[in-house]
Amino acid sequence: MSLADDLYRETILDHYHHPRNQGELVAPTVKSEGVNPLCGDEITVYISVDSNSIADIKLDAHGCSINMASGSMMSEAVKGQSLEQAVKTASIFKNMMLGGSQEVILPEELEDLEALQGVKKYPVRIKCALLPWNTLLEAIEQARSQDGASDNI
Amino acid sequence: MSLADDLYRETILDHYHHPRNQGELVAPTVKSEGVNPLCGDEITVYISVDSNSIADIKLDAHGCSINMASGSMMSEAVKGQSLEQAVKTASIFKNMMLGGSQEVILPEELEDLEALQGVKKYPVRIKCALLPWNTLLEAIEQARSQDGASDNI
Amino acid sequence: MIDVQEIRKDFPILERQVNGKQLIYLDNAATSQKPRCVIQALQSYYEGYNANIHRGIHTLSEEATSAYEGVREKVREFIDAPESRCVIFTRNATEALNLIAYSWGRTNILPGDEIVLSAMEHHSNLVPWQLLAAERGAKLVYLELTPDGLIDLEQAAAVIGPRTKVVAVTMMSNVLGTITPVRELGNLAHARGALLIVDGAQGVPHLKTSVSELGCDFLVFSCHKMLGPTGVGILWGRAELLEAMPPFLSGGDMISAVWRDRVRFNELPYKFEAGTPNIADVIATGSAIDYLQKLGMDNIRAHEIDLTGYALGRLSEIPDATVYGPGDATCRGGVISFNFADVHPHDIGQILNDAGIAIRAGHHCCQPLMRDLKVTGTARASFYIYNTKEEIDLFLDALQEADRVMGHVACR
Amino acid sequence: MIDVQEIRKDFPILERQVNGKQLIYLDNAATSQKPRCVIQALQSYYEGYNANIHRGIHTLSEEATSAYEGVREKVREFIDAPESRCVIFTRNATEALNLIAYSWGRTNILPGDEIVLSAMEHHSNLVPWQLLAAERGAKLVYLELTPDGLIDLEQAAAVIGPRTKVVAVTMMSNVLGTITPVRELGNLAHARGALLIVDGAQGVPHLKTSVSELGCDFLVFSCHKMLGPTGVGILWGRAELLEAMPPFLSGGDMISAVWRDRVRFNELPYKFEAGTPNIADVIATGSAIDYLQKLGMDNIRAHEIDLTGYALGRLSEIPDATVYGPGDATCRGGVISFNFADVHPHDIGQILNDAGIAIRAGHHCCQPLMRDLKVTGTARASFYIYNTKEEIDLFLDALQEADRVMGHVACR
Ligand SMILES: Cc1ncc(COP(=O)(O)O)c(C=O)c1O
Ligand SMILES: Cc1ncc(COP(=O)(O)O)c(C=O)c1O
Repeated sequence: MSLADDLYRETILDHYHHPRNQGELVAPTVKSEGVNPLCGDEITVYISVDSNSIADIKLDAHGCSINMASGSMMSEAVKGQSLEQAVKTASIFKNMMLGGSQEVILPEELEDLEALQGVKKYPVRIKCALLPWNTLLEAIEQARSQDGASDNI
Repeated sequence: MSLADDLYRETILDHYHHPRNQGELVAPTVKSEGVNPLCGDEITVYISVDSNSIADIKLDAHGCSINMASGSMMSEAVKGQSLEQAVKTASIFKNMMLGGSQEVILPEELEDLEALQGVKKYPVRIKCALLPWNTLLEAIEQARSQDGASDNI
Repeated sequence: MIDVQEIRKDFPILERQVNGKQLIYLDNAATSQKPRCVIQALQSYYEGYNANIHRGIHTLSEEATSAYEGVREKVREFIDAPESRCVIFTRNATEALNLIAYSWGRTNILPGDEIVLSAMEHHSNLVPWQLLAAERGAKLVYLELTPDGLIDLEQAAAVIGPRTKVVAVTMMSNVLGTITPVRELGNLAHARGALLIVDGAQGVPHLKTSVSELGCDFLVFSCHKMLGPTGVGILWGRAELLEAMPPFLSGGDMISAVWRDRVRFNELPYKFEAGTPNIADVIATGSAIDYLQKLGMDNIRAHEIDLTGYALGRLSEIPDATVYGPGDATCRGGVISFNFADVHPHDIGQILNDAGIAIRAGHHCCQPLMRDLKVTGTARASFYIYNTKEEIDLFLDALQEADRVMGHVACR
Repeated sequence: MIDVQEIRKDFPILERQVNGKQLIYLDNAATSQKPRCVIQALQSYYEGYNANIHRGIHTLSEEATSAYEGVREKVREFIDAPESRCVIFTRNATEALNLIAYSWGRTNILPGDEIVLSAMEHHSNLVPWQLLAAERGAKLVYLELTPDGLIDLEQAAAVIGPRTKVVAVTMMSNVLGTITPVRELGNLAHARGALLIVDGAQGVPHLKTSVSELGCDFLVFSCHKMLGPTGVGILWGRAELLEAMPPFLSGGDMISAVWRDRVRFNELPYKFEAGTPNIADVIATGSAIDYLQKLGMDNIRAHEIDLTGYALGRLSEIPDATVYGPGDATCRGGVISFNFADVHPHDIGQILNDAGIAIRAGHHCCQPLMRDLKVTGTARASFYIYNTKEEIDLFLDALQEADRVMGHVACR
């Protein structure tokens, strides 16, 4: 297996070629924009929040395979989660990416995300994988403060 | 003979310890100030010009031995010279200092100045030796333009 | 023609392996590699005569001063300028452009004035003018490109007008490779009483440069892109302009006398060089210039035309590759920006790196141009004296591999 | 205590002969010499992983980026700062001071404001404030020295007043060796709502430094004076201040997005680092810091107190020598300015150089202080980790020789 094949695992390419939850939400609770100044990649995350849960999520993403795949998997993982759960999922993912080099085993429902571990070898690209997540976290923070529910944090 | 002894020849030390024509002229035709930004040394050259000749010259100099000695010798060399002759003397001296490394033989009346040739080995100090002369040249230029006699140049 | 195999021996880094493969360095527009003589110049300086310059009376300081000032003269000769006192050492091209924008710009740009830039400027020759324009109520006006990436001279003649105070353009685009018709733009600018500033960051390392032939008023460039060490940029300006300009950075060395409440500035070039300069790197820059001069800038150019023509030809055989910029290698430099099918430039860069090939991917500090091209970024391969056609072949092979790895996006 | 003989082996230049004599380098306040590990770091970089940083996806660029950013963290630790994003790389201390004067100064200094400096500031911490004051209609106010060259804290308490916006002082004088009571001045400044800027160009290389213990708002220093290469300065500032400040130099790398007519700036520290940084020299600065940390700043200080006390003692035995600055080695650094009888400092410097001894002579970029001392210049010997008492003995012997050469001026 070449280096590249280890990075671009099948799951990643599948999400890259067929990104889930792409598009816009017409009346989202919040919309948050993220940019990677190093490469210019951009993403917009739309979420609609219902009783403190992510009822729907859509991404308008233009980026590299890692960025796109990470966002696509993220949208599947957090859709339906409570805001609190989603924040926790994000932190599990970020810990995996920023932690040491060993392979991490994720809970079954987050299994797909394990495929992104190959990225850890490439410091520059870790930022690509994190962009959708950081943008989501900003969206959640906005939603909470709109809701006056920041005491929930 | 040590390096220093070659630089600080007896003639130089004599002029340094007993600088000629030091002081101010009460009513000079022109007064010109020079400064060496590298070390802060300053000199003021006063000349009084009479029928296109340097009737009198005084220096108010605060500087190193080379600067002081060069100024002192200069004042002796140009006192009584016509402006034209003084410019020529200055250019003979500057050529000697900026020219190659061989020893130069100067006309008898400028003999003392030969002692400054030891300075040629020390690029930084050449500026010390030139400062009085460049300041004199400025004074002469001023005198000429005051006189409307710049056509004489 | 230059002897590339001989040249390669002078560049120790070219022996390096990356991911088990011999390094193929095609990121020269970002920074060039350094020959042994440049690295050696740094070592000789630090081991032999390191000292602070200009005010020192001891031998080390005299040696360092004369080596440093000697490079000023080498630069003067290299850009065919009349006087070495008009050569100012800065940190990089960016700082040199900021110096002009602060010192000349703040004294000369008035509300309503127009600053003309091209659509392909690097952020370093754009943002300083944006900030100046915002501060002064001046306006930025752009020179547009023709579809094949050349400056549209007709449009240029139309927009360089009576309110134009300055035209600031790159000598060669770091994205498209386009060589700017500097002389023509200079004539247009000067006819309007405007100045011409040339950003030579990409041009000077690759094209024989004469400031008088270019007809520019200021020229800036970065030595790290022309075999020199990092940390040295050059500003050249016409003497009358530099003399009339106020200093930019102030402090030690740029003064001739200081009192508690006032200051007299030093003469050129020192007026613009405040504080301890980057002495070692300036001295090593001298070795870089010697090396380039020995090869001959015309020979370097011929080699790059050869490589660029070859690469453009081979890329044109790849149906899914889109190449930006002029198609004719004789009116462009050896900088080739491209996209390949739907593979994101970042992914191309990564996959090529697995094969030991270093290219750049992204916006190349030219976001406005990226928007014009309707892309978020491009992949970019750029050549210099040590690159070979064999390297270009390997690069193109690896590019095809990208298609396989990414699951044949090309054919989606 | 440090082992000077071992240390000397790490400095190749110390083997150099000058005028047939072993070099004795006593010009450390101007710039220090460099240990082999620093020179080696440059070579390893250029031979192994030279590349432009931050935007590169290839291995060389990743390696260079991580080495460069790693040094930011080393600097943070070295000055005991809370966050590495508040460490900005500049060209030298002078540029760092200009950055503050332009970016913070132009936004915060208003007509009638007072800028407080000490009477012993280097031109680099004086001229930028003069120009700012002139531009803004602000006023410079000076902290005076006591007869033994210490900051007069009573006078300081009187002049740091309600109109004071900033107090900018050197941490250690490059002429007198005086160590400034930074903490006390900080308290005075902060009580008035003013900022404290510390020029650490002389202090940081010689004294263990903690920005929180100093209680300063900005600290600047130059790496070439602390074993590092030329071309690297450091600015540290409090995060709130740096975040609120507009950028200074603009161009590549300091942006997060650019359009034709507007720009979004990047976050700290990149906002203040425009264009290609001096990558190699920053990386080599990391080796210099490692070297200093290994020796221990407290040990270095002890060595310098030892040398300085010895030199002051021996100089006091020479009747015609006048020494400036505090007499107590524990409240001053190893910088000794002196005059010797009527021998001009330039002549002293020259004659010492004949004996292979490098000292400095002149105004040391402190002309206002020279006027206060009523001299046009001084001779200055300054010490660092590799200097020995034997070198001081040889220096003093050569000084006596100056008297003979100059025809016993002393006894005129
Ligand atoms: C006290 C002081 N401040 C500032 C500077 C300026 O440092 P640099 O020339 O490296 O910018 C110096 C160095 O000469 C200094 O001694
Ligand atoms: C056209 C152009 N201008 C300016 C620059 C800025 O050069 P530097 O980063 O060395 O200041 C570059 C380099 O990236 C460039 O390609």
